[in-house]
Amino acid sequence: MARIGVFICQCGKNIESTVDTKKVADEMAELPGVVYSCNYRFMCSAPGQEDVKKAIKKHKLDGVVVAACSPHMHEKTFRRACEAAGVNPYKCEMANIREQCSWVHHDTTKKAGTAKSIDITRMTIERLKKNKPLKKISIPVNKRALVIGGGIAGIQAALDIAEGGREVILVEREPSIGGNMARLSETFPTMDCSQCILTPKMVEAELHDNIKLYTWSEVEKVDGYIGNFTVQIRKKARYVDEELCTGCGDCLVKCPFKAPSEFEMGLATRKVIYTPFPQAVPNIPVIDAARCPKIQKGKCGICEKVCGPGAIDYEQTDQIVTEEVGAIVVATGYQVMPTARFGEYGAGKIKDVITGLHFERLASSAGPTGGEIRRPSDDKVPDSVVFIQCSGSRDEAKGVAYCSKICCMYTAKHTMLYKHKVPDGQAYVFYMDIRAGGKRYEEFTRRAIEKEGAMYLRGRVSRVYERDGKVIVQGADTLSGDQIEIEAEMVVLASAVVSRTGADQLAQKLGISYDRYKFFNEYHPKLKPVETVTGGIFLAGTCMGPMDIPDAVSMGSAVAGKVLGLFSAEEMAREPITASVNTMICNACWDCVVACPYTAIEKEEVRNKKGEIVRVNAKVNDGLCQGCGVCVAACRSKAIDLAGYTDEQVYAAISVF
Amino acid sequence: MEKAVKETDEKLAEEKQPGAAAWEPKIMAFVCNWCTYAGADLAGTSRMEYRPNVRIVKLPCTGRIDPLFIIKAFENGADGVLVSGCHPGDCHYTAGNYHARRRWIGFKSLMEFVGLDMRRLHFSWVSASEAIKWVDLINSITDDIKKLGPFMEYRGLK
Amino acid sequence: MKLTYYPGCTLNTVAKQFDASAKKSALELGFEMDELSEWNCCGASFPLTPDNIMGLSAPTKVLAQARKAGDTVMTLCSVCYNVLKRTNKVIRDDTDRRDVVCGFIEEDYDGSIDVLHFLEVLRDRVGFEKVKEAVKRPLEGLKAGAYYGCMLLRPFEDMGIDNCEDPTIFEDLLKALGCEPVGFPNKIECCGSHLALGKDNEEIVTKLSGNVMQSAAGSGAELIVTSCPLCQYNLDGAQEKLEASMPGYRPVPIVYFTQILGLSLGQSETELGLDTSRWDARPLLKEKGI
Amino acid sequence: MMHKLAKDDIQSDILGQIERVSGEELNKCYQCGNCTGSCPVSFAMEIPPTKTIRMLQLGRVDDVLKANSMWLCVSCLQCYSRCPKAVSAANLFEALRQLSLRKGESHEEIKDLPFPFLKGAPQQAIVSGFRKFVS
Repeated sequence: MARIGVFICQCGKNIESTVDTKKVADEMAELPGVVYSCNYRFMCSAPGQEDVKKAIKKHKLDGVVVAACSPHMHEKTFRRACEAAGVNPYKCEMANIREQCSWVHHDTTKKAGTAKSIDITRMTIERLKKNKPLKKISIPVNKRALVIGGGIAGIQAALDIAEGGREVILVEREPSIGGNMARLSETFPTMDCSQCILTPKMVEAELHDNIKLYTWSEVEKVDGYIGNFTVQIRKKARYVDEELCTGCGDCLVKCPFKAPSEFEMGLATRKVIYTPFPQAVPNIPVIDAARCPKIQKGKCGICEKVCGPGAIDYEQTDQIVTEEVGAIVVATGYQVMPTARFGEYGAGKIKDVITGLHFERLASSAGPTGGEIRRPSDDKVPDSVVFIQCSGSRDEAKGVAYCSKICCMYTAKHTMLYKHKVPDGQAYVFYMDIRAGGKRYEEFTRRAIEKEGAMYLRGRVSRVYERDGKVIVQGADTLSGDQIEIEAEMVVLASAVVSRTGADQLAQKLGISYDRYKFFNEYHPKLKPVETVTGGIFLAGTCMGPMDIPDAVSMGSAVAGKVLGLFSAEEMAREPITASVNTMICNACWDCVVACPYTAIEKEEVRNKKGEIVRVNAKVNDGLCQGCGVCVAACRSKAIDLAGYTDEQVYAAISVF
Repeated sequence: MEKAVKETDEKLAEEKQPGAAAWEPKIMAFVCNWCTYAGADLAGTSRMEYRPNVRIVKLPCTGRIDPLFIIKAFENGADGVLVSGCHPGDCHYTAGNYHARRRWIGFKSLMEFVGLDMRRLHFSWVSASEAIKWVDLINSITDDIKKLGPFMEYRGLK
Repeated sequence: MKLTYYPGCTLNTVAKQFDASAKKSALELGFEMDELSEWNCCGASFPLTPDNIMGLSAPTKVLAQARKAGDTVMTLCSVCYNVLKRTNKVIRDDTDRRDVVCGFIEEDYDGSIDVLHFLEVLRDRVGFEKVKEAVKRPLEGLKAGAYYGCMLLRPFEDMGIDNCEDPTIFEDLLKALGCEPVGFPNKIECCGSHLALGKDNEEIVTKLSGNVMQSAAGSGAELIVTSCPLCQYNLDGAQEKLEASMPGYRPVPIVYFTQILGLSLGQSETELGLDTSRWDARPLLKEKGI
Repeated sequence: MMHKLAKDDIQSDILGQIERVSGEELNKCYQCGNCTGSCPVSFAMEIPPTKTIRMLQLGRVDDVLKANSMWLCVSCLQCYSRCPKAVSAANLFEALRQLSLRKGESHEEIKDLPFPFLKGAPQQAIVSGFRKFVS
């Protein structure tokens, strides 16, 4: 027979005013298995907790029910007290007679409140009788981290984790780290050169003893769970031996074949063996195999001939490497929305309609025009440029419903860069609202308007077309209420920030969720902004949604803090609310495997001594199981149960209802 | 002892007379820990008031709720049953409520088939912030079931 | 105490009662208003465009004359106060414009005078407590609406006499005199100002002043106190039209604050010129037993 | 109305002149509308203060000069006193009036003024009125 103690809290007057706690305590004392029952003014106070501990010892209690506030409030408090007095914490339950009884039933005769409290407490007692002592689960933690994506957020996360003394694997799918930030000319609102602040960080990441860099590589497969992930990384064939290459660049000079440069957004060409940009990290070229005549047809081979160290290897193939890590940081960044779907803006047809990222390259001193603003069609310096904000953003019909957040600021920056480079020029900006919510941002946009003479027009451009070598922009200025037509010489679209192509496939590999725009979902938008619902997998930067550099860097550092925190203990403790399979009953229908949202249930093969498979059954991985119990209800043979919420416990509670 | 017997008799007498003023329905609510349980807590911290007829069984997720729980509740004297969890898309466990919804649809048609008055069975989404919705839900279910009278068909099947 | 006083053109003509009541009250409160021996019109509007340097010459001339007599100059008319105070600030702070203006009017003036309004003198130099002590005939039960208009208050950074959105200096004075001051929403709105001159503006002036009067009457004011002759003129004009067009509208007397001050200090209704107002205040005062 | 907007509209001499005469920077205005909201006469203006400034920003000086707005401004300074950007619409209206008056075009003729007004009005009304309306 159980030896249960029942403690009814008055919570000052909070419970007592509508519940006769004395009566509840007296009734509970009559129940079988209850050996001690009392009421007290404040159970959660230090003396209240002491009373629980004393009663446990005095009456040799093996279970405790505290009828008081919501378990969300004080379950931890009382479980800790029980543990201190030698009772398993999971043999302590709370009956919620405050939030769900005394506070919602205002009958001061105490009739309704007392009756309901009696029911609630009795149900809890019956449930407790079926509680099993549980032990927190401990999981070993592999103290290495994987960072996917070598943009500024990923670099920051990698550097901070590495500085914290842990090993980091940094995987980047392009030939160089740097991401979109490497493309930017100057950064708002300080106008410092993007490359100048980014390059040192790239080099630091390359040289850091704790960082292992895999560029031109992609994550192929992820297995395991928090603390214990196994990751397969595809190192794409570079056709250049990374060990031998000295980065002298002779091959780039001598290669006779050109292709449009991805890094320059097609505004310039690169060679077929190339590094994306001069400051690339690592400074090791890659051969564009699809365009290389040697690889395709066996003709040429000049790069091999000029390579002093003999690093060219046309036979190289993709390699799969396996890394074991304890945490994964996803920082795969963004791309801009393809402009082709905006026919009314002439994108793709009119050469002088470009995106903001193109403009960044034009304005960059290392860019294709050496920093001069020249329009793509004829290299002319445009005497007027129209900037169109919200190109695809805040457009439910053809684009995305959200605000891309950075465009207001970078467009203001573009107008300034243009004005500095073309002092006689006139910049026009069509906007719907100016969203300048960051530190010194509002002042920055006002500077563009007030000091740098950018003409801001409040309205969405309706049409862009060509006439006599000019780009005609037709829109409205809703402030004056008039239709506006501008004969411009170049148009820059602030194209929406969208998720990377393939973000959904990566999310599926990782078992994390994403929204309808394929931005990855944080665990909680306010309180767990860098965690995902999958333990051990974290997010940083624009893969979660549009954000600017300061935010991306903050998140990179925040994530590093989370990862280092996870790595600070040898093992991590988890709530033991997990499912388990009774293998004797499991009929291997795999319904649970399909139902589990965490891929925590695997198919287990049981072999005999000879190694022959004698049975297959489901098996729950404690590391992955989050304790939702979906599998329990899905199991037709009742082979699975959930610790802490067993069928037995639920039925016991219902039985005294 | 005598007093207890008398009370039980009175209770039974009341239950046998649907519509008797003193009779109060009993409603069992199976709710998830993250949304509806927290929503019910909020009704308390906001000092709202609702009918005292509901008894809550907390589960981690509506996905954990076995249809048998509902039958068991009726068997043990429930006059109505409510299942409530997070809104679609808001599940703490990403998709548990979708499982619950799917299971619920099958279970509902089965119960309809065996002739259960569907006004005794309710399924709802109540988020952690929807205390008002919780209060309205409990009040309306209680009032509806009060009109239906006690549910005796499944009682004592065990 | 002797204070240099600049009356301005209106106080020597249509607003003589303003001038006379102030002078007499001042003596009773222990200071003398010493009118400038030589003065010219201030221009009646401060030139809003900074390039209109010519517009500064008349008020600068006044200031320069006053500086010769002392280090303060006091005004009664809100408009004069506004023009002189703002001009003085320009001359003090903007040496370029100062050089041009002073060169033109052949005066050596640097903006070192303090331009004061009579209200400021009462509040800051005499003190409302002293004023209260001097009251011989408390105006008990008189519900007086304090109408500030624009020129006394705005722009705040130049005028600085009181909070330009929520001024109280008038009400504070009225309280000292024993009145029951009535604040009303339109007390800092414009009366229509110089639009009084235009041939097509009558309707607008009537509307603006009418709004002020209706706002005041709606708040229970039985009498309006002002410090600007133009305000008085416009409000009076509007009341005439309201009386004609709005059944049930009862015009109220509009008087200068100095008249009310003089009354409380024991001056007679005739010497205060209360009999010359468009709407006679005497029946009201009689009714209140004052 | 279709308005063709070009560099010359925005970088025009006349805008520069208005800015110099008024002492105001047109670009500072971000069109919050407080001036129109505060203005006691905006109800009667053909182009209220906020929109006047907007049209000036767009270089539409002629349209603004044609409107009655500048003649109706009472210079009460409510607009300026509440402007979050410290722009004075009153100053701009005064500059626009100057632009017109300095060409010798009076808005009111002294001979048209009724005798009762001249006799009864305070001197300041006449003086300030002349300064505002007569070239």
